[in-house]
Amino acid sequence: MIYLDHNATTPLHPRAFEAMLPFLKELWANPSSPYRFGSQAKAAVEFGRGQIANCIGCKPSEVVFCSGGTESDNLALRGVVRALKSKGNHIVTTAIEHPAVLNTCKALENEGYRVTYLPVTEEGVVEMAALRASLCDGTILVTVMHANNETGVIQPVEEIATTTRARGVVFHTDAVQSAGKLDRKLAELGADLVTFSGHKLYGPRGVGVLYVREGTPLAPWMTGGTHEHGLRAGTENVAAIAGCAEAVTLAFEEAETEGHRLRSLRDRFELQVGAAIQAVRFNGSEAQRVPNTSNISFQDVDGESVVLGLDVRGICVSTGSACSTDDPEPSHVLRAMGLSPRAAQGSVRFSLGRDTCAADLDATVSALKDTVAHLRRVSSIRGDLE
Amino acid sequence: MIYLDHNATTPLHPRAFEAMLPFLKELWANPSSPYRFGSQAKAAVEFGRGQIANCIGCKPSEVVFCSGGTESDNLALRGVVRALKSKGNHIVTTAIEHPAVLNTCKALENEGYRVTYLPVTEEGVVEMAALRASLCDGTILVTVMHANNETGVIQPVEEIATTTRARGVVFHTDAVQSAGKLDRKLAELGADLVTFSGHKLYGPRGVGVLYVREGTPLAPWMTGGTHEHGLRAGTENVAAIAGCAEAVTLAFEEAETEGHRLRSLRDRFELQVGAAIQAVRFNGSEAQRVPNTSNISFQDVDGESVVLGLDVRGICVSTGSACSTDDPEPSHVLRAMGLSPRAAQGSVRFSLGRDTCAADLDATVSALKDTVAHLRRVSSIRGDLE
Amino acid sequence: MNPSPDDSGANDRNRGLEAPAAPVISYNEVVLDHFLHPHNVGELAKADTDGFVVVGDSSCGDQMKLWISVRNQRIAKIAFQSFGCPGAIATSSMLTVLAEGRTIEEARLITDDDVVEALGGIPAKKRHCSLLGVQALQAVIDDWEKRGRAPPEQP
Amino acid sequence: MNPSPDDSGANDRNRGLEAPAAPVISYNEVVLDHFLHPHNVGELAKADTDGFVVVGDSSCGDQMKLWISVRNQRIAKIAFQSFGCPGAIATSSMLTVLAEGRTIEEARLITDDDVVEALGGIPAKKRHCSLLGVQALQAVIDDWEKRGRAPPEQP
Ligand SMILES: Cc1ncc(COP(=O)(O)O)c(C=O)c1O
Ligand SMILES: Cc1ncc(COP(=O)(O)O)c(C=O)c1O
Repeated sequence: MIYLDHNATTPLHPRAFEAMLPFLKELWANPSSPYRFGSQAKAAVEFGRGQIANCIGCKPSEVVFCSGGTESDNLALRGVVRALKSKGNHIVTTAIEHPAVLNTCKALENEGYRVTYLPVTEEGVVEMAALRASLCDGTILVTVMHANNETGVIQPVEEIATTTRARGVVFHTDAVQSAGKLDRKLAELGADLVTFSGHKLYGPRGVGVLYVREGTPLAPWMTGGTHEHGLRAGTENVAAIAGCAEAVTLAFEEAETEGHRLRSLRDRFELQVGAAIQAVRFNGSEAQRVPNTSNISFQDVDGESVVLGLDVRGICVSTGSACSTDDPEPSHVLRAMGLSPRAAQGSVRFSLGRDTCAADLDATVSALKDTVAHLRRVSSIRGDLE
Repeated sequence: MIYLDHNATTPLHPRAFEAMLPFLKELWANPSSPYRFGSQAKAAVEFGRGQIANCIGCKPSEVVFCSGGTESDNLALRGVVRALKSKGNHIVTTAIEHPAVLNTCKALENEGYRVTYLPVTEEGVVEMAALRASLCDGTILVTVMHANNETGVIQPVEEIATTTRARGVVFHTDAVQSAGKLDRKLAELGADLVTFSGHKLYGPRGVGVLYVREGTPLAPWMTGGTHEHGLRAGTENVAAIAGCAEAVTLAFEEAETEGHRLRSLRDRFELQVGAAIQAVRFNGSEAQRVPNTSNISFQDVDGESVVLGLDVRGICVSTGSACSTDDPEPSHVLRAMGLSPRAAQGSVRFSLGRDTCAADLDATVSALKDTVAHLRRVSSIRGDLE
Repeated sequence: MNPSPDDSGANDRNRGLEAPAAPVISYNEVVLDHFLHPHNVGELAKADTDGFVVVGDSSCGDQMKLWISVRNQRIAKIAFQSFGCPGAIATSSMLTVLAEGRTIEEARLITDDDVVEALGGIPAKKRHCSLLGVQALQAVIDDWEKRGRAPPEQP
Repeated sequence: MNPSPDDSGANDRNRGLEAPAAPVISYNEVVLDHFLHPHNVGELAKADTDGFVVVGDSSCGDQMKLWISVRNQRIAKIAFQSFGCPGAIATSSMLTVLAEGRTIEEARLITDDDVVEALGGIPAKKRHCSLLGVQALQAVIDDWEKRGRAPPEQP
């Protein structure tokens, strides 16, 4: 099997698995328990918190553990607007966010908040001028993702942070798709809140992180016991936290070398695809992208058919966000970049990872060539090729 | 080490661990991914859902997975009141709920909901007359736990369900402490929503279940992708779900025999403690209790000191809910049962489990005798013993 | 008990609970085979074409072209082209297999259930794909009729 | 940037972030030893007792009794009883160790920091325990003074 869907999820790294084992086997106490056995578990949570703080460049007390990227996004958005509800009701986001942010914004609209969805350029980058113009007195939160999950396109978060800081507006960035892929300390991006998720960087499922810059107004969201500085209730998932901390450590250790390796593999792949297959479009490729992601539109064919054609040949790719697999609408991200519904429908995401090698990509190019040729033979549409 | 704090958390059962392994090692795909590798993960989630549905007596489509007991309680409470906000704003609960319910009710009070906290008898049982009297036209939700985490006392949920059904009010029960401890199909209790948590029944941390009876109004709470029938967004924690399903299966298989074994161990333990130590009170022991829990007040001593005295001797017990270890207030549960602050302060919870044997309890009685004698020698209070 | 839910999204949810949409598409072997090796792909020569139609499903963006050649009230040749998901391709292919050699009268009676059944089933949310094929078949017969060939004689 | 938070609980949270309360109490070996083997536990005989006091911490329910016997302006004997958490017992015990043999004047200067330091530290949220002991010591000296013994001569 050739797995080229690392933006959907990643395999658990053996070192992360090893880091989890003691807490699945011997040290299974509840970290809140008042005996030494409990303290060991508590110490593991705090050790993990320290490891992550170190990797992202913040204080341990600024790291909040929760159950995943989706929860981290929900906590950030709902926690900030709740904490600041007396200050205003306007939220600024983009048209290309992950559903965890987008649908939360929609839910907040139903609760009476006003949301601006910023457009993006043809290359999928949010426009700073539009962002600046959107800010008003009632703006309490800006949430713009760091790297897009479908295209890998990187948003100008440092610039946004400068703007929001000057305006006194809280800024959250969903860094689920950039964490561990860039040689960059996430807390130094300048955002007040940063989301990332264990299973997207070779850590376990069931753990997410929210970095909360000290002093950022944030109301608790999941209520119950006084875990996570009172910000997130629920017995701590010690094994997952330990595994995540190990994975983050590994990812940040290797981000630079692995980034170079993946970037050159990805760029070579795109060159090969461009050479082997006519009428393709590399979405967002003129913009800065995370090194592992390539989003390609194949004219006159349907993306789902390409996915199945490759699946049959043992290659795993997807049409976009795994969460919207059952959504018949063409990608909201590509549509926001100005692609026609048909072009968006013909798009496929290839996301490389630690285990990807050049031979995998050679095989993929060849399988892709056959599949697209077959589908174009069947297709009733003949675009520019006619 | 003698571990007598199974109400705080339980060790992961080897069979549950084995059930998790394939999804930590080989089958790590995202269940929403559109290729066969993803379908395998999806199938595992659905298989687990089916196992749990079978154990609790419901349809698979009525089982919703989330990250833990706390989230399950939050989803139930916040989801129902949101779905029914046009129908009323009154919630009925009890004074003895777990913080996951109690603090969520308090948060909902801040949002404008009205909450009735029902009193309990001296034995810790909610009074049906008070419950009936509390219901009014605006009541949209009743939430009463099945078994209390500190005392093990079982609440009359079947009777409550009959009442709420007749009144057309939604009923949620937090069964975190009864699930797997009673030979009882949880969906047959009659409640519309039932919460339980993996790590309290020898399953993994990071997974909770909400049973949602078909037709129960429930708005989604964690928003994002369309996972869990659109009720709970976030990439499914496949390994944890598989482990939880295995643990639930095991627990329900063995609930009857294990229940008998634990009940006789617990009852023998209480007899021994009563014989070895003067001036003790077995809280809730006249009521129906889950078989594994014993809550004892030791006159003239402080519970935390007893916990440390036993910890030094290698025995793990706690003063109550693990989530409130850092709360200096004496137990809200025991106070609600009419215990004085001092008596509540002198209380310790012993919760037995699969690995508990008679010899452990003999050793505990002896350690307890020494510890309490020592603390009473030091104590400045001489209660009835003077 | 079922208190009637209000309009805050609970309704959608309940519908969801009764018939959860499977987020992963699993096609069976027959469907896969028709996707990988569709029958009757292509176009008919102008001279051969007695009916031709283009139909589209605006909701999912799929499109299908269908050609028929009719001899003695019978579909002698049939050809299709499809732009769309695997379901669209496989159902189109199967539709042509079912229609080929049939009388116009028989072809008129082919339903989407027939197509799905012949394929041994198709994921629930791909059912609409089979409708497109059946719609195309009706439309292509209409086209053939419009082109002046007499409708079948009443027996 | 730090927009000033409103009153919806964000404030509490922020305080929490700056100084997170450790939910697990970890006592060091010295504290443990004083908990398990407290010094000067018990009461003094009536004849020996020159000062006696009962103090309580209403917030945590802890209580302490303290006896002293004073000879030549010096605490010759001291005894205590404590109801409370391990922190209360250990700090009480250490307080009596620090006070024993001291002049009244010296004893008056013992602070809760001295007690905590002598124990090699105590978990943050147990610090208030040491206050109770120091409070008791001041009160028991007050009691001794009230009983008519002359206050220490000025040098
Ligand atoms: C950009 C982005 N944000 C949020 C999420 C949600 O993360 P999780 O699956 O951990 O809930 C994902 C992945 O699904 C993502 O790609
Ligand atoms: C009765 C009860 N409800 C809810 C919870 C919360 O469960 P979890 O720790 O899985 O969030 C617990 C345990 O902590 C509990 O005992």
